Amino acid sequence: MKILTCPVNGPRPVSEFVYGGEVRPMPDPANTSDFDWADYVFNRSGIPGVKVEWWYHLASGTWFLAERDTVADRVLRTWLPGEEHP
Amino acid sequence: MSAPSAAPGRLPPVSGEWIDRSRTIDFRFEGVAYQGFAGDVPSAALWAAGVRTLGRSFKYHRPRGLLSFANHDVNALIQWGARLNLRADVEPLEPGMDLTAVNTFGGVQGDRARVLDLLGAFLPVGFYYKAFHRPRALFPFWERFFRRVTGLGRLDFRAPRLHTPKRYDFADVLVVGAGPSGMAAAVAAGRAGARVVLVDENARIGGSLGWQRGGDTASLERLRALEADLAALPNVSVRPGTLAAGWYADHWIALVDAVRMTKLRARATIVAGGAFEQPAVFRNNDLPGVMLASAAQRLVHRYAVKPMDRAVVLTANADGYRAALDLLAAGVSVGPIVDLRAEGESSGLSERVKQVGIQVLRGHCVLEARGRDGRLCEVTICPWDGQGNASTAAPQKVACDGLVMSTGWAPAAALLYQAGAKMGFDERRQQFVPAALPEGVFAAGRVNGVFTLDNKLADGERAGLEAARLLGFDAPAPRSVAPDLDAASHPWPIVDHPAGRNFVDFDEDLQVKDFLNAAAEGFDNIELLKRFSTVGMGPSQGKHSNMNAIRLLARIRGASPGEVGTTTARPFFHPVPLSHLAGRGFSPRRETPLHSRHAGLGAVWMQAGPWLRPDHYAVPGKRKSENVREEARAVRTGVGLIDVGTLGKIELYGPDAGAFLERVYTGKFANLKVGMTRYAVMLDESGVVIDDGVVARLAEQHFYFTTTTTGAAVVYRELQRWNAQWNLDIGIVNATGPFAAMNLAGPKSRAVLRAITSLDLSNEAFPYLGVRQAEVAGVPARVMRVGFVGELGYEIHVPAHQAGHLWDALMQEGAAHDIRPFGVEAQRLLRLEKGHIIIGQDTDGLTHPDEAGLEWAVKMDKPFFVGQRSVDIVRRRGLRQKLAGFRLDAASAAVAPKECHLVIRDGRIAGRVTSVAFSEVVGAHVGLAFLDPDLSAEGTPFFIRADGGTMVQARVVALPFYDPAGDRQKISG
Amino acid sequence: MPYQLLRFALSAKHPEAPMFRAPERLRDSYDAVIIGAGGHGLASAYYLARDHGMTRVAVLERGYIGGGNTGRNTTIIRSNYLTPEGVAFYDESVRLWQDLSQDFDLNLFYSTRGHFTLAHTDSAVRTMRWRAEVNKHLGVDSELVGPEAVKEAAPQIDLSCGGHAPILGALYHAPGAIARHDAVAWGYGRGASQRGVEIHQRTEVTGIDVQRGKVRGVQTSRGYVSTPRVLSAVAGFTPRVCHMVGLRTPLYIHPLQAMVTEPQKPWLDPILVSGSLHVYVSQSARGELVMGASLDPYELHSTRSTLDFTEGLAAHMLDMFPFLSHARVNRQWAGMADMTPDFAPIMGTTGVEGFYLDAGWGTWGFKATPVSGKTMSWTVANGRDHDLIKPFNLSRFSRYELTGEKGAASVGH
Amino acid sequence: MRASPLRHVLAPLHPRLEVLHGMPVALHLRDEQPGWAGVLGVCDLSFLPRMGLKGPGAAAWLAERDIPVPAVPNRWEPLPGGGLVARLARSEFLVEDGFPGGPVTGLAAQLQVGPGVYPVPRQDCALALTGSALTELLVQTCNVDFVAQDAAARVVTLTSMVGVSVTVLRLPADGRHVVRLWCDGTMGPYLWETLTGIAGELGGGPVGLDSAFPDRSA
Repeated sequence: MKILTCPVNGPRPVSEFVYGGEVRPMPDPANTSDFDWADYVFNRSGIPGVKVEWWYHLASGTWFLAERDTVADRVLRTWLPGEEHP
Repeated sequence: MSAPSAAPGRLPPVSGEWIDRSRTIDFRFEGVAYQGFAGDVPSAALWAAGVRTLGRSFKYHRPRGLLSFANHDVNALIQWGARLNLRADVEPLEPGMDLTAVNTFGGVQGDRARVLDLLGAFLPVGFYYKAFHRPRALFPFWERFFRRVTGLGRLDFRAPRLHTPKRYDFADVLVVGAGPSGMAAAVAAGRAGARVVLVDENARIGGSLGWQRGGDTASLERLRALEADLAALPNVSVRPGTLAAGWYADHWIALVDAVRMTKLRARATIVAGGAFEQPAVFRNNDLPGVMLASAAQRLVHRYAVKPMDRAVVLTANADGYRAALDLLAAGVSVGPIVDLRAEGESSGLSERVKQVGIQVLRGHCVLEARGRDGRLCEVTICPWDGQGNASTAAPQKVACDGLVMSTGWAPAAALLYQAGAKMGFDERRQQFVPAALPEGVFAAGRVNGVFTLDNKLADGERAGLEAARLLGFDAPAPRSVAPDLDAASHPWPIVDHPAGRNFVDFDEDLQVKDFLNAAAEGFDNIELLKRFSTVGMGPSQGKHSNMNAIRLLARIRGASPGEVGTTTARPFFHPVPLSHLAGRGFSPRRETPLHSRHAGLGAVWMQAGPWLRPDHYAVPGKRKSENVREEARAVRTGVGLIDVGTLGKIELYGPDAGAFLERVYTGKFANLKVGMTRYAVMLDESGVVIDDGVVARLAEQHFYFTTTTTGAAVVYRELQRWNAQWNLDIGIVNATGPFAAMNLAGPKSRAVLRAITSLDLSNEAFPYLGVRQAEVAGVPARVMRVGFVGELGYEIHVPAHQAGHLWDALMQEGAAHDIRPFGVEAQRLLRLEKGHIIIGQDTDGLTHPDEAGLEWAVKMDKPFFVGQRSVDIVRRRGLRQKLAGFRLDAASAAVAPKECHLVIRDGRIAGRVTSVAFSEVVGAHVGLAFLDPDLSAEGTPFFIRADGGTMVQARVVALPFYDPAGDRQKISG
Repeated sequence: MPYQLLRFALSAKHPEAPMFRAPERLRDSYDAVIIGAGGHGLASAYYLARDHGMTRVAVLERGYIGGGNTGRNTTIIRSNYLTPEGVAFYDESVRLWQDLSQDFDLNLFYSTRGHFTLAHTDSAVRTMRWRAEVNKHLGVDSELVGPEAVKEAAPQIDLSCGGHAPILGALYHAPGAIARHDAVAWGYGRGASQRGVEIHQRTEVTGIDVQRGKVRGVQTSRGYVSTPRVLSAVAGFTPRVCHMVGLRTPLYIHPLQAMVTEPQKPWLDPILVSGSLHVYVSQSARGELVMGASLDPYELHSTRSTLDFTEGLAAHMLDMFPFLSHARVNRQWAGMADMTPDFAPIMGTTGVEGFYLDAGWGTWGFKATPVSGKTMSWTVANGRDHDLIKPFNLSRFSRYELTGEKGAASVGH
Repeated sequence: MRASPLRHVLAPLHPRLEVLHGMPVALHLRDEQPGWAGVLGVCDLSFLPRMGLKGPGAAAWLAERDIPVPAVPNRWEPLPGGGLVARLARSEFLVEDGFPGGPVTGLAAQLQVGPGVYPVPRQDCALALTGSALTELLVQTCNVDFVAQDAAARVVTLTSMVGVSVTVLRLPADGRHVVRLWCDGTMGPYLWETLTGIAGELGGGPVGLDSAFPDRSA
């Protein structure tokens, strides 16, 4: 089973985590067309590659960010939101 | 006790044998009694007893004997009671075993289905695609026929579920395969200080050191020395009888033994699983008596069974010569050695066999084997050109009861493939070998293309040291290992024969022509070939067939085996029982602290996610509907008590708490007064209603709110995530488990509560929708005046450890007022009468707030809330449906519609009932339904199609059905 | 012995022509290029040639015929969907399926076994009733049945499911069927090839040439071909192909895994599906139990296997069938499912003229193979969406007109 | 009166009860065997007073009250009298009294919602696992390598055990094997039944407080 390293709790099997999807910055709702808003809400960057994703460690209730290669399933680094990208 | 000599094939004691001659085991096979020893396997004991037909093949039901003795003798699958598809070549013999061969019709000897062997000409590769569909009406007949003849073992439907506990385990280095290279690897890594686990699927370690002796005892001595080295290393755990069934990401390996699966997390993996000996392909190469040389050697050295009396050896490498010497040492009359190579064997073995008088025929092949009574009796030997063409002018017929084949090997590389290794075909060695290995994965020994014993040991040590160094252990730099130059595999161990029956895949009964024909039909790539012909799809997963299939396809395409490539080797390496995978089968469940009280009151449970909630409380002699109605009546006229502790509960603290709530809910909360509560609706970003609850403000900077039962975990999680982005100054605490909650409801609820609290319960001091913190029955409580069920009511939240005490106090005080506990079903009815929706029942995965009649709770004049922008878009798009209340016209209430019955207008679907129940207080069936917007106006009649197609007329009515002025929730007293 | 097999015994040479022509080279131009030689792509090619006379068509495949999800799914065919548009679409598919073996003169082993979707909770029972009502309304054979009907069809089942997920009822769909998945691709491929369509295996599309909003051609690993029409039928690879034309989609790719046991003597007649236990299972004509579960929990463009999948599925299988303890799992595998937010496909025209999408097939694509081919070929030939697929156009998301197929997947109290 | 989340699953085991810290505690179970605690005992410690707090100011708040604060996340410190302070994640703490009592009641009374300090309600199911077969139970239930953990480092592990989120730590108990375990009280009965079931297979079982901690009053 895949290992993911929680920045607080250390390396754990992926079954201890909940996947939160790719980090997607929200456009300013007030200054975005309907079309672009729908694009934000529904569309995803479905192509494979290295992505920054949300992950949640269930037992401790910790959200963190992970940079992951979605083809090789390789986690390059993890960090807490708001902290320096290591 | 009958003498062991009852088994004529049993040899005198063989050094290193696995059997314990002091413990005999009685067993039966196909109704006949036999005897073996502890440490035996059925195939060995039966072979010793002279049994040659151990099973029948899958397609043609041909008799089959031993092939590999390496856990891919799939034609000798046996059944013992409920245990099906046991492999007779590896299953430990147990006292009392009553075995039968699988999938025979009338027993393995007289199998009536053997007639299929005569019909072979009608059954070409993929024959089932080519017939039986015309005429169409006959297909079900053919299908029934196929389902009768197909399949292997038979399930016993009375067999109980086995709970086999699984384990987790951890190691620095896992070594798979405890042959010479694996043992050497484990010793090297272990000496460097690594925590090593060494596994081998065989009952004992040693691999080829144990069975491939070449007629002397040197290898056995090497084995004992390595065993001693391992025993001296406490950090090396040696586990025979343990299969590495699959390699998964990050060195997560399924280790399967007789009793359980262990999930091992390693930091590095060394695959030293050796190689599978591959059959030569010639006519009747499946006759019992024809076997791989390694099988014969295992039979001799592990089980002390004489494989045959007179053996011909078909070979193309040194291993065949060693086998000849081993057989000779076991008293078998050996000869000739038929060497496919024109040049013959170049090592000293050639001289050794000459010395013992074994004839060698270089540049010859076996054209065909002939059998009598289902066993080998003769082989035909011809000179050949090494390319498949035999010179049949002067065939030499040799009478024999055994033919051992050693013409090639295929790497046991399944785990390497699973780990992502790239394998390349080495023309010189005629074998696929690792070309690129992922980090932390190593290969050693035969799987790495290394064959001679010294090299295998050196290669193992190299892998062990490399793994240890990678992990940071202090280990010397490994020496490089000189590659073996001789090919152990012949490039074309295949002799065609016009009459066929030259088998490539023994699992699936595939012959050479099947491959030619499949390729001719366009299935000329290895994956398509596999799918069309089913080569490698049988229980042995191609262990003895894939390599020859690749060679065949390569020749057909004029390519090299490397260009043809291999198919993907997916888990499992050998099949794994469901019970091992399932383990104990954990099913976590949650209980509110009041669970046992509900049980004591006769609760009938319903499942709500991980919770069991009381659906209603059974009163003996009454039907569910009566109980539900009475529970509801108690709430309407007296007092009831329901456990609502499964609701999600969240504490929210901090200066920005109000602002946070305004962002995540559709309503306004910054202006909520301390001591008051407000209904709250949550949307997702597409504007769909996903949750609701009640927000209570306990202090300026302290809110406490509820979520739905099923939404609890997700809502808490998502709120945490939002704030990870917004960084508002708040603290969020999940209080779902720590707080118990119960709703005391009904006109007499105040009287009950008043008896156990000093809190001023008057309307003035504690109005409807108010929240107070006070002691109730001595327990610190948060009390909310809520109206979900439409009566005066108090939702009381208390620390979970004290919930039972409070419940008891309420029930005790309530007794005088005939208090009744009520369940989810009564609550559903009561809230329906009040027109309150249940998210998930009266909404679905696409419901927008306006459709559910929640527009009043959506405050668009806020700067932002989740889903706001989407609500804006959807509102401009216009309503597609509308949730409305309805009641049935009294006359048609005899056939009551059910939830999810459809609203039909002019033959089209115009809506759906989401909730419906008979309401005693209304005196009619009432419900909620999604309707076309133009049907949703008050007074509009419409039809619901109920069970049996009965159309039931209903009419839209205003919500709520009960107490529209809301007086009941506010009654004073 | 059926007469079709006699010729094999009577003929010295294997009396079968190649199923697919293997054209040596790519032409410079085609009337249409179909990316992906899976069931959907080949079906589209087949009907383009057969029904619309369009034969200057190339099917480009980076791997081999039927090597993607066509050959990796668990072969369940049914039409008991939730939305009227879904039901109409899949019902047409089932009709086509039933004639396919005859159409192809290739036995697909289309086997009508009956399909039970088990309900273990009260809210699941409601959803099953909803589906049954919509199905019946549209003439699809589907009904809500009690646990006793499940027991009758699969007498070996433990209705309590180990005590923690009792079966309260089921949606029964008599036409539910299974078929030999690979053969479907071969049948369509053979039919298309016989009609002149070129199938190029090991030919990867690396770019799509779009000029002024119109498709002009495709760049491949074997050179450029010009074409005014490109149909993408590549399941898990759809986001990559869409990226080539600058289209954004809601698709997200998660692996979907499956596994089979060793063959056993057949005992399980119907197809059983349990949402609560995350199990679907049927028994193949070879006697193997073919089993699947839910999607993997995170995005991954890989067909790797996981052990936890087999563990969870095995435990739930034993909940239903405790006597399977000794049955062994032979093999597991995975496919890449292209999921949509509303669990309905994305089909038809797009914002790029000449670029057509047949995607979003998530976990439900195999059963739609014939009807997808029918409707997509019509759409490509006519340049506008076939009526049956209008609800599935990509533009529904920007219009907030999602289909309701996910409705039933909503949470309940 | 407080009640353990395990009250009703303990009741059929015929506990000899005594009220400690306001909760009836099973000192001894009628059917427990004398050796169980030494092999693998599962003991309910839900009665121990405990409190939780979190927030950016939580560490300082504790330090101001002379409570030892673990310097890094997922470590714990002992309190005089046998209690402990565990740092869960970065800014959340669990404080639990020892058998004779400790600071919890006093601290809880002082804990108001303040800047950066928020109370966390703790109504846990708290367990102790004891005995020589402890490691075997852990490897059958939890995918964390506890053997590799240095007991002296006082590690706190937040993980999943048989499907339940748990907080785990090993007590350095003079040659005895003792693991402490906390989980949400609503998961307690399931966790208890599962662990005692496994303990039974391994030669142990549920035990009362007197068996698990015979010298607790010393």
